[in-house]
Amino acid sequence: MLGYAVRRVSGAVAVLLIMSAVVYVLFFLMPANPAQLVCGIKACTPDRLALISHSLGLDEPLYLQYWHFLVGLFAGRDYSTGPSIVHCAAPCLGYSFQYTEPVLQIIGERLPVSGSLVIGAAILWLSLGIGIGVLSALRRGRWLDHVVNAIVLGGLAVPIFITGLMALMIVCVWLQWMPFPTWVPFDEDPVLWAQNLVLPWIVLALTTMPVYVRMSRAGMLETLAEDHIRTARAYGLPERQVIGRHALRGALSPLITLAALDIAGILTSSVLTETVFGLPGLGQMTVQAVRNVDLPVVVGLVLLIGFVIVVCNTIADLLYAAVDKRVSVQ
Amino acid sequence: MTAPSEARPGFRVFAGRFRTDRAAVFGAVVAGLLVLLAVFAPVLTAIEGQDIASFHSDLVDSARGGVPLGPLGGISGQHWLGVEPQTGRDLFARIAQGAQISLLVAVCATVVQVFLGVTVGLAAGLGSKLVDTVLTRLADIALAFPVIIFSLALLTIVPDAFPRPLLLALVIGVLGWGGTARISRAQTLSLRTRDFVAAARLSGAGGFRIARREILPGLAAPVITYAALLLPTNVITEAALSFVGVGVRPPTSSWGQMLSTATTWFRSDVMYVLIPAVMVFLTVLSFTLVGEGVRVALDPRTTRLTRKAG
Amino acid sequence: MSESVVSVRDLVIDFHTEGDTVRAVDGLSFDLAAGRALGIVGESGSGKSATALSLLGLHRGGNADVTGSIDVLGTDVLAASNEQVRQLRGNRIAMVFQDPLSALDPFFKVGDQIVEAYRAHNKVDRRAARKRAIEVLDRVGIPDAARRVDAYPHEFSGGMRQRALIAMALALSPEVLVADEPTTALDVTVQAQILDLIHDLRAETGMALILVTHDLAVAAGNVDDVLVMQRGKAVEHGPAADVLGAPSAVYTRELVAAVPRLEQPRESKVVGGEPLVRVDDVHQVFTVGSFLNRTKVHAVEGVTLDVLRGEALGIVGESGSGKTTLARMIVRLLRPTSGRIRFDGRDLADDRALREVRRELQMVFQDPVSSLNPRRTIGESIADPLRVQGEDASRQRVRELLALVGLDPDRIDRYPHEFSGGQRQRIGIARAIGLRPRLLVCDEPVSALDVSTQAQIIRLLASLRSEFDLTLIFVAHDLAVVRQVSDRVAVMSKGAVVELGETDALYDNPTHPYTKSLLAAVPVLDPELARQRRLERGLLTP
Amino acid sequence: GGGAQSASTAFDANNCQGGTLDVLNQDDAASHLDPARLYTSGGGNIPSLLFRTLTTRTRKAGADGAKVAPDLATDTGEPNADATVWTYHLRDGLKFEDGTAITAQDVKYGIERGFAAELPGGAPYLHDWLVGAQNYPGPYKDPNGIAAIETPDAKTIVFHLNSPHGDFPYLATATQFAPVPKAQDKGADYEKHPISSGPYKIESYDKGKSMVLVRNTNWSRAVDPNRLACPDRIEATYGLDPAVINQRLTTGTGKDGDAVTTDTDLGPSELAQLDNNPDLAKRVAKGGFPYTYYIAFDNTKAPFNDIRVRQALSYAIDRTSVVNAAGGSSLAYPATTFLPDNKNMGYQAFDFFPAGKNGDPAKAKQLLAEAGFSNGITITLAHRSADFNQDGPKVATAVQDAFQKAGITVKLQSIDSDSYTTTVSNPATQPQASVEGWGADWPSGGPFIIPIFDGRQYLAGGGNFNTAHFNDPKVNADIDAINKITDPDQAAQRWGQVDSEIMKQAPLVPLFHTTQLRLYGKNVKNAFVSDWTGVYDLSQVSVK
Ligand SMILES: Nc1ncnc2c1ncn2[C@@H]1O[C@H](COP(=O)(O)OP(=O)(O)OP(=O)(O)O)[C@@H](O)[C@H]1O
Ligand SMILES: Nc1ncnc2c1ncn2[C@@H]1O[C@H](COP(=O)(O)OP(=O)(O)OP(=O)(O)O)[C@@H](O)[C@H]1O
Ligand SMILES: [Mg+2]
Ligand SMILES: [Mg+2]
Ligand code: NI
Repeated sequence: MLGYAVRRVSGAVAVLLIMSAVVYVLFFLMPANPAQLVCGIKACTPDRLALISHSLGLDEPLYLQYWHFLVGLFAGRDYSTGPSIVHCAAPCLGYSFQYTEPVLQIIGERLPVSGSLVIGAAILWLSLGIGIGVLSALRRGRWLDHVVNAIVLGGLAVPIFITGLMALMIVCVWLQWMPFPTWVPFDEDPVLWAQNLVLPWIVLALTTMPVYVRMSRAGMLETLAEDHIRTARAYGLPERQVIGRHALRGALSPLITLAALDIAGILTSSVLTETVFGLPGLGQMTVQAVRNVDLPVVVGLVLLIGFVIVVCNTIADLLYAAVDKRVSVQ
Repeated sequence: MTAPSEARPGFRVFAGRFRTDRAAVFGAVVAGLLVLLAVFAPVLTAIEGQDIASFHSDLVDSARGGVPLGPLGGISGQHWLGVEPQTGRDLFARIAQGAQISLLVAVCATVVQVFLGVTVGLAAGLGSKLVDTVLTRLADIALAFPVIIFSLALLTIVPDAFPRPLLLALVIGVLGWGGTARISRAQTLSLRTRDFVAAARLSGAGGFRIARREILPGLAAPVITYAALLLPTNVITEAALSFVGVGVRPPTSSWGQMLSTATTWFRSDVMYVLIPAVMVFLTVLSFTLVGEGVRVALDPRTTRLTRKAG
Repeated sequence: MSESVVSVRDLVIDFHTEGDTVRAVDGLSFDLAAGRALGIVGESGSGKSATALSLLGLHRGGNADVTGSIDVLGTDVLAASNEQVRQLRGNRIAMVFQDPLSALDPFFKVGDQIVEAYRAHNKVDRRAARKRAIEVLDRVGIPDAARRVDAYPHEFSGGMRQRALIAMALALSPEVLVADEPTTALDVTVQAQILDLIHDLRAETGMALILVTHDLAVAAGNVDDVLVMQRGKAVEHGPAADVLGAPSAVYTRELVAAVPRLEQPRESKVVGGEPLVRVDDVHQVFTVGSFLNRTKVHAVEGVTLDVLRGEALGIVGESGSGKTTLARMIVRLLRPTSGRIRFDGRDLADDRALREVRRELQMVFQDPVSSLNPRRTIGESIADPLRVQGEDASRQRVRELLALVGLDPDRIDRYPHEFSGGQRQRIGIARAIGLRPRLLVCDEPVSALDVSTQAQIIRLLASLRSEFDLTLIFVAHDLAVVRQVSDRVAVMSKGAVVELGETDALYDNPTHPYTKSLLAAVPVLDPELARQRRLERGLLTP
Repeated sequence: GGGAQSASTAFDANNCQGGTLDVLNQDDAASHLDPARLYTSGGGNIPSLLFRTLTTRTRKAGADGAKVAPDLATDTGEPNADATVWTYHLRDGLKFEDGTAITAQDVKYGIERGFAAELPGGAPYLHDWLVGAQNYPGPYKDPNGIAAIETPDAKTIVFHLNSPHGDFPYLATATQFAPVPKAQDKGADYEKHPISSGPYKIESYDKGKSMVLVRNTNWSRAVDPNRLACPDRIEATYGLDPAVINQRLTTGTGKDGDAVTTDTDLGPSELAQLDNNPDLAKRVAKGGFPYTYYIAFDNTKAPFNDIRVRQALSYAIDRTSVVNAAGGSSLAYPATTFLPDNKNMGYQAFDFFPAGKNGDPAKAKQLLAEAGFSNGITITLAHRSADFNQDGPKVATAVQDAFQKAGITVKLQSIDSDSYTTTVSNPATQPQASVEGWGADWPSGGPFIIPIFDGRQYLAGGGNFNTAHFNDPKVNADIDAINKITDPDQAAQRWGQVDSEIMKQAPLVPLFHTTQLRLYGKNVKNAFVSDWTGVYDLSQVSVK
């Protein structure tokens, strides 16, 4: 147990360090120059550019920049913002001159938005996706199976942007069921929070769902062919229970892995959902940070995603071992 | 003893089973048509008498933002699928040529993803604790990595002369194997506890052989299902990469790129959105149907639907 | 005769596979009166399981065509609605499956599966159901049932899983019990215990029994009537004493003649000197339980024994005593927790040494289901080891191997699920002997086979031994078979070898009390004698 | 008390106060809310609600709105004879939001902050124009300040320029000319709560997400003749999608009826809706922020060093398809001049290489043949990777298609949006040809023409906009002469002449000028557009 924890944590740290280093190198290779963007385009003279590069710490060799970053991570770091010095306490992911705030703080502010979006959507896509997948496995080859699958696959072909806008058009313009969604923090008003997030949840779920429908359908068919299902039937368990407990359990284990990936990945891949619905989340920020070549924020984000992925995968592994006792955690 | 049927099972049996699955055959036909469209794009476009790059200012309503004149996005005898808003370029030509890029890139990328993913997943699932840890962590990195940053950096490294579709397929493939790897690993972990793996080990089979002969067939179901869905995702990713400049160069078209430029037009020119969306949809549909057919045909235990045939 | 609870008329079962059809049951008719017991015996693949399954309507939705009529407790199984059949299943007619290892859901605790089945038909709360589960597990002889009720199927030995399945059926006290080879994986003591239990239950509740078995002795002691099947047809049907005592059909006569007798001393073969395998104080400890709540199971505790070159060493012992675990350690599928195993002087813990001798160590697995890759044809499964070792892996060779174990070589391209339990077992044997190993470990290789096939396999093993320099470790629960095959026998109990000796000496003069109880539990072919033995046992254990 | 006001009552400046105005935007007001870091034309829209500057734009519709008006200062500036010294006097009664008086020193300090490397991003002009300020490192490193800015007393501020700049009053509208109280300066953090001198102050500001402005009680119309400041409260939401913004403004349910946007124009795909909905069409403000798109190439390099080749390109262009690619005739009009059609900039109509509606490939081919390229030429044309602006793939492919007909083969080079300007404005990395756009920092010919065509503005080290490498002594001399003129109308007249003088030499191929259509909510009144900003002015609109 302890050994496992130690291994997992050290693995995670290694992953994060490699990722941050790779981002540093890639940024170095990227054509856009952050100092240039900060300096402005019109008549930014070379010496002014040099000054800005210096104040952003970009004039140092790459390995030194990375070293400072590491030091900041473990010991904190000071940034000069003009007259005053800003201290960024450990673990300091860096300081964004764009946002004039420590990266950790910026991420912290936006995480709840993306978190709310992902959790709600995940519940939807998991329940709907699995539900539909199971249903179509049971109706395999019948028209219901084909129709449902065709509709669900439509979610992959129509970009989320269009689904989102159409949802807004229908719900907020034609039916006028609710005003256009805005972000309301959960602790401010849970009801409004949910009400505003319903549409984004649905839209995000629609595009993520197809994979779950297909995978649970396939898994279901696989397990239904196994001997122990016959046992369950032979003991007169209601079909609901045979499917819902025995077949599902086997069919779902591969989905655990998938869900962990999607939940972690969606933090940033939900950009479009976030812009369509005006949610100030991490996805939006990622795009802006990349566009602004805001290295500290990008590194911070990459580390965050890496961290979340590692956490999600660890949970998935534990869950997997919990569901399928034949598989040991290590 | 009766006359032995010496023909090997394998492909013939597989094809026989596949053929009996009507949905799969339908999928295969549609997929085939899409491939034909891609292969014969230049010929078809020539028959239509159009090309992908020519502007037709006279076919769009300049004052109204450039919506195509005429109903249904300007569909006519000259322009089979109408024209593109603003530019008046022929949509059929662009769809046909887009099929080349999109299918090529998406299929190649999927192949790369599946190959890498399954290889890594197998190695992690069968290998030692260390191998597993290292590979899973590697998959984590691949998963967590923002594709955009990587591709932007690539822009500076890869010379302009490098063939773009190949580059696209590689970028998407090399960055997108994480999911397949995780799925394969999970399945491998469960399969390796079965006695038939023990039996193979007893016969002296090495890790490679066990992976290929014993585990791989068991991975087919989840991986094929997943791969059929990776395909459309890759079509869209290609569009995103083209957007940052790593993709195909204008005026070359691709479905993903058409779809992403079309999004804002869904109210004023539905056809413009509908046409690429339908193409992507047909691709997803046909590949999932084929994938499903293959999955079923590969699984000896699934019962055939043609039971009365015998 | 009272009214029949099961009535089968002109039953025909066809399995459809690519291109052709297998007729598993061909015009079978029989009746089972309330409270009576019918034994179905016959060679492997003769359609016994197919018949049994059809009684519960378990072919629905599969690749089988079932025609004729099946009437179970007044329900027309072939015509009834799904819900009607569901009501029937478990509650009124229950079944114990032939492949216990895969018949339980690997994702759920054994106890929970019993609870679930029980609650599907009885309106009781979980607590009560759990009590019932522990009770029945205890009754089928699972030691420490109150704790093991929370174990997962893979943590049970083969025999324990089979008992769990029987327990599941018992929990529901059905009116008809269909038991498909319910004791194949059990050692004789437990087997006797289970059979006695079923016997008592029948006496108590008037439950009717259909007992599918390949073991004529088991049938003799436990059923009133016997139906002998061959190639899907009934060749003989009548009271057990008549059919087994004075068989009229040729086939039945052959069967009866092939039954190995415990009393029969073997034509002793001189055992050569030096040991091939030296097992030196090996232990195997499994960690089980959830991530946070772990416990240890000592499966093998300090076994030391030598396997002599060219000998056949029988291992018998109660279910769960560590036979399979020991066998797996010897072929080095499992690394011993401690202790050392040497093969031909080489320490198997050393990977390089292991690689050199890998092909010399082969094993036939206890569970024929999981030992064959469901996605590969049996031909490939058999050819594979040959190919790995660079041997002749031609189809001709594979067909020869199939023929050698008594399987139709034309079925080379079939998949495992298309075979009966016994047939799968033989496929496993074909695969193992293909490489002509020096040490062959057979884990219950014949337990699922009818006596004639069993005899055939035993002959096969014997000829292999004489032909090549084959050393055999033979794990089995059937003491008569073990006596036939082995030069020496080791008796295991609770992870340790309690007695080891020359076969005849051990059988004739057992010293350890456990060995004695084993020998006393062996079923006999004569129904009258069986009845007597049961009474004696009943007196022994109050 | 006053009766209920309905949306139909006419706008009355004296009775327009009240209500909450919602601003729906894609991006934050600007990337930075620090007056030193803002780069706006005429003080910006939202920034101008917080920061008063020495001068400001006249808040009037059309061409009148393109003039300079005094703001903090009492007039638009007193120049000396050759426009190298400019003196301003502050009005009486000016206060910051905290009630402290605004002094000339505060204005000076605000300007000096803009020189600090810690606060980059502002307009570069002062840096180049002020005497001896080239190397000034900002007040944090050099608290002595810039000697070229004198503050003889609390109300007077004098600027010493190194060359004549008749345009100085325009420059003084920039946010760098907003006062910053030194005591409250927090460096880079200042933008979290900049001290207001305008009609509103910040109640809350969540960077990139939202901002709420409330009335600054220390401001009054009495000391500010320009801004009406009608709404009591302004709530801005950032990070919205343009299509959603326009949809919300169109629908106008609930609070959206009181909404405007300061950064989202109607796109081509949204124009068709206006036809079907006359009510909606009335709520569209149409303006023309002076902007020109063109094809740039280095005139000193072959084949562009041959004027016939350059002329051929001009003839070959199909401006109808290019305009369509830019959004159609409602959003763009063909350009044959460099200056946009704006009176204050000195626009004069001319077309030296008449290509007609669809280009004149025959003429182009002929010119190419004369130049020795009878088999045509092949050029590489760079464009931005995305169609954010009008320099993306759409316009580039339109150019490609038109050139094709004239035997000019175009190879397109897509450059990532983020690095596009950097790449094309650095002579070392400048592509052979590129699609570019140029907008004015203020509505005068100077900032439009000088960076592009002044031969002395060619910056080999980067940040170069004279991509043509244009260097005509006559033009240079003209520029110097016009810079001395302090009368805008007179200057405008001259700029128009310079434009035609330049364009005769075909140093670039002008493509089109853009116009903007912008929606506002159905309860919004007084949303008029000036020729300076091209959009309605938040300081003038009302929701009451
Ligand atoms: N699903 C199936 N598909 C095809 N053939 C099958 C299937 N199930 C059984 N068979 C075939 O039907 C025949 C009868 O099988 P069954 O399982 O009833 O045999 P059995 O008498 O129970 O044998 P054993 O004693 O070995 O268990 C066998 O030849 C078997 O190969
Ligand atoms: N993988 C495992 N995890 C945990 N416990 C195990 C595992 N395998 C076996 N055991 C336990 O070890 C003990 C010995 O099991 P083993 O399979 O060796 O018995 P066996 O003698 O072969 O019994 P049977 O005759 O019933 O097959 C049993 O208590 C079993 O529950
Ligand atoms: Mg059977
Ligand atoms: Mg065992
Ligand atoms: Ni300088």
